[in-house]
Amino acid sequence: MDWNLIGIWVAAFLTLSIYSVLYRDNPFYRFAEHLFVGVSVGYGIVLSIYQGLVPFALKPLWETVTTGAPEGFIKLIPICIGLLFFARLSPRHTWLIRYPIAILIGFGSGIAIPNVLRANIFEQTRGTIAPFAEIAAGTLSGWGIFEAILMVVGVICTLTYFFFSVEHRGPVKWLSKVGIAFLMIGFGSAFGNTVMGRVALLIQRVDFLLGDWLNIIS
Amino acid sequence: MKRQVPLVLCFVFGIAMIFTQFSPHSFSQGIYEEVISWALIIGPFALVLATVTLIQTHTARIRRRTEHWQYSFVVFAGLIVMVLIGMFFKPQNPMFVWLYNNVQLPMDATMFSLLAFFIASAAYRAFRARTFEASLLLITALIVMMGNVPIGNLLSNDTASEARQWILDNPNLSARRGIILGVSLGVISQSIRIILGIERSYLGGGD
Amino acid sequence: MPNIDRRIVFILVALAVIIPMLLSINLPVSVSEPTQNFYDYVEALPAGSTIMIAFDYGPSSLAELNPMAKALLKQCFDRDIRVIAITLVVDAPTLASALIQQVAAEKGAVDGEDYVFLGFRPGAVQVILGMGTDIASVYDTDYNGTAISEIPMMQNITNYDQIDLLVDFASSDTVESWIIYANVQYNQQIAAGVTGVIIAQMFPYLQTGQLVGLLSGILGAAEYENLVGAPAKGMQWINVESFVHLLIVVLVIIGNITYFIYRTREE
Amino acid sequence: MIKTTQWIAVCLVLGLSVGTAFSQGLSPPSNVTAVDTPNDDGSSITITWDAAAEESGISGYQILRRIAGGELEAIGELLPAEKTTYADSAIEKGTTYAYIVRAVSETEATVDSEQTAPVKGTGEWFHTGKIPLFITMLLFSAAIVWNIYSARSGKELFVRRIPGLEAVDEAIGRATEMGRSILYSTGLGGVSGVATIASMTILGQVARRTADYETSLRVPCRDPIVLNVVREMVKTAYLEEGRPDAYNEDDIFFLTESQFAYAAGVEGMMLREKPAAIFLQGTFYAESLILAETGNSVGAIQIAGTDSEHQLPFFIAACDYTLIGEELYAASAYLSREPMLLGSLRGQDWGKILIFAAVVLGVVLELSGISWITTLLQRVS
Repeated sequence: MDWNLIGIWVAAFLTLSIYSVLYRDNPFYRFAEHLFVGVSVGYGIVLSIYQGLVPFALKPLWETVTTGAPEGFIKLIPICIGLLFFARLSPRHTWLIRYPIAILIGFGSGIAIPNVLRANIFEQTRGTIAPFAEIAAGTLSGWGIFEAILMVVGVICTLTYFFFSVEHRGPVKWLSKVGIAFLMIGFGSAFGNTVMGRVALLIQRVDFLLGDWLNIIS
Repeated sequence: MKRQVPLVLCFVFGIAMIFTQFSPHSFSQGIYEEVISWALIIGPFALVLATVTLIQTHTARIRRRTEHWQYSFVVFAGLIVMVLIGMFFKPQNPMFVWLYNNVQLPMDATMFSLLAFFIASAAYRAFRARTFEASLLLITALIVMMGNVPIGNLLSNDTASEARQWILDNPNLSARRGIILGVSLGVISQSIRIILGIERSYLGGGD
Repeated sequence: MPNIDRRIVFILVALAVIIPMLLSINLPVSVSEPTQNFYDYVEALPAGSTIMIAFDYGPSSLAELNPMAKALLKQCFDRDIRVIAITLVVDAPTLASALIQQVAAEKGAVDGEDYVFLGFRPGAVQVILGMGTDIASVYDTDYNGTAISEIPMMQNITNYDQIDLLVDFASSDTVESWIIYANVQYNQQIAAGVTGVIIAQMFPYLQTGQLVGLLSGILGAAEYENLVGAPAKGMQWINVESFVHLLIVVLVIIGNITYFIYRTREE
Repeated sequence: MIKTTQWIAVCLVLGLSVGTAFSQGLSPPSNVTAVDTPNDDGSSITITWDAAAEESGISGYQILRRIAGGELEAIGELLPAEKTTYADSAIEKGTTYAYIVRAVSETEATVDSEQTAPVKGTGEWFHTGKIPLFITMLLFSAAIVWNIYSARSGKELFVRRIPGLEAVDEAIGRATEMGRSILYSTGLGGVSGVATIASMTILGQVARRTADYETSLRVPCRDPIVLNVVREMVKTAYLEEGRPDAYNEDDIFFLTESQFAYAAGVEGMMLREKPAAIFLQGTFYAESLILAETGNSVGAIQIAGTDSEHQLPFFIAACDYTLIGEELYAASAYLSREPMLLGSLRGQDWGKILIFAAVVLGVVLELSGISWITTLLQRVS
């Protein structure tokens, strides 16, 4: 049996089942949709066990048990805390999952504060000012100067739009109006690029159907 | 035990991570490495548990016979087959790979390509230049779309791709930067509230 | 206002894809600056350098990211740049592993010497940070289970200090995580290839140098194939893409014209 | 044994090279200092020396070090002539080292500098390069906490007008006039999502109005837990308005978990019931487009709001009003008057003022050639 060929036919059938929803909701689509959920979750479980639990928890556990190395026992603490996630399965002990969640959230928040501050606030503020050093040094042309000013105006106005403690009246109103214009251009760019992305997905599927399945194109 | 200990844990781990970011001493860096290894170990358990929720939902659907409940069996069939093959033969097994390549992959790839159709129909029926803002958005979108493809450049003598690049590099950049700054302030403020125990929603309901 | 059945629009879209694909049209593709910078950065690396590639996307984005990943791998193997591949996304390993093997077979690259695929580890941020101190603390083995200490090309590599460029092929916010944690914390140089949805939000990071280059969706793939001199699916698809974009632009314009006509008539 | 041979070899080379160096007039590196590298974990020592004059004949430098009372050993490779600093990171913590910088000429002649004072590598507890970061973090934290506490102590915190919210009354009024229903979707998010919580707060407000006007309010849910919370909230709203009789539990119902099926379900409702007003508030993914398009085609007033950045463009293009990202949070803070939300909102605004100030000041200073703001913001590792 040529498993490759069977695979292509299965894939083509499932692809067309999903496209059938464009005509209207129907059993083929619902079958494919549910099969997809099941299969992808199953894949996720297998991978998170083999590439997550095994190397991070089971292997160190096994090594600790077999070798009895004292430093291995320290690893047992996080493993036990991780196991508390399964308290979810017993309604009376559900609250125990707060322990591992609290640790992960505390870790995530703590590491985020200084790094987000540096990467997204310090660096982005610096990037906004930086072109003016070039202006002062005289290395930026007329058009470049315009773009540098445009950037500062854009950043300040956009931030003003998201400023909630002051009524948008007078000059603030105008700043926020300019801000919304910048925002719309930003969203418009995202819109155009998103269209490109979604269409590419469709092209790939058609390429599969016409090429791999029907062999009409090379 | 139920609320105080998690709050303390969250505070301790949060402050420890902040401390290690400012202290290069080998003692602090030792803590840093240890906490990361803890987080690495605890993380995967959450991932495995997330699937339990899905199983519960679908068993509930079958039990309550909600509309289209029969399809929940399809979910279970797919899940069980993948898990059995994967667990017994490891993810590198050809049969597991075959299922991924010919069942999961085509459906996942197809699902979002549906949006190409919906975008086209919304383009005709819904995307209206009803206000100044919406007009600006649509005009930008049209320029970027034409700048993204070779035919746009052919028709406009490369103006489209130059305009696209300028828009992305300038007004788009400012707007995005404004958003990044705003959102980051939000993220930091939320992190501060979490560490200090002001924000407790992650504990969920109950006592 | 005339409300046509949207299934008519659906058929138009299908035709706009199928017909150009059958005709296989070839229009020239120019190269944008972020793509050029990406290419130049890789070209400037001496032979024997190491690039880490994060395949942070699942099957739903393979159409946009596989072509550019292939083009980059070709360039690396041609130039004797070693590749360490990983993924932070759970549904990616099978896909990434197949892609690397395919290009490696084509270029005669050897597993363990020219490239290594380490697979998936859960916990994005932890994984990024963990590799900063020691890659082996996160990946004790590669995807096939070979111990890291027994892989020839990993002998002199402990952490980001020995990695000359990190490339993130991403369909979600992983690029931001790489920037926030690997770039800021460990000074790792980063370049990205992303799906259409997130292209626009990458630009502030390009200007500050937090990203050294950017490949934008299928267009970026076509441009890169062009630069590497290996035209493939990216070039082919961006041409088909042309006609669908044209159709959508026309639909928006017609839709708005009829809307304005009806609105003025109502008034 | 090997050590001794090495020692002899070094001595020999040293002796010979000193001789040749003098004959060529190679001058030794001057001002050589060795200090503990600042802001590290104590694993390195930094050696610096003055750059040699041009045409000094120096082609490179070799660093040598000596453990107190021990032998001289060469460290690292030959450094290029333009280098004036070297970080020795191959040291034992707590051990004292002294260094010599040896200048090497093209003809391999060498001359040694004087030996530096002995130093030890020590780890620092605080990274001085991160002081600006640390201060900013403290200031911002203080701003957040201060504002939350002043909101809690009952101080009125102002929130600006939000255009999308003002349209709520108009939309409900229109639905009442036309005798049609209102459709409210809380999106696909779970009950703990910030956007979903904000959406439910706004829904509570909408429910008060519909209770007054006796307009039917239909809420299809995707998450069973969200369903329960929403029912509770709407019921309370009707009670507080004194209209418990008008509350119909069946109007708030569970549709389906699956993404596109949910979209199809809501779409079907729109086409059958032709609601006069549609609210799409919360977390949305790719289905946003389908919902907004259909709502638009049935002629409803649509008010959208989401923090899902990727869906915003489609909402803006297809809906009448859209709450953009933070505006959604602000709207919920405004309606709920929850001190934590109001205080954070105000604190974040203070953060924005700080950014404004930094940008404006930075631009002015840069233009006058002073770059200390950019230096403060510079990345340190």
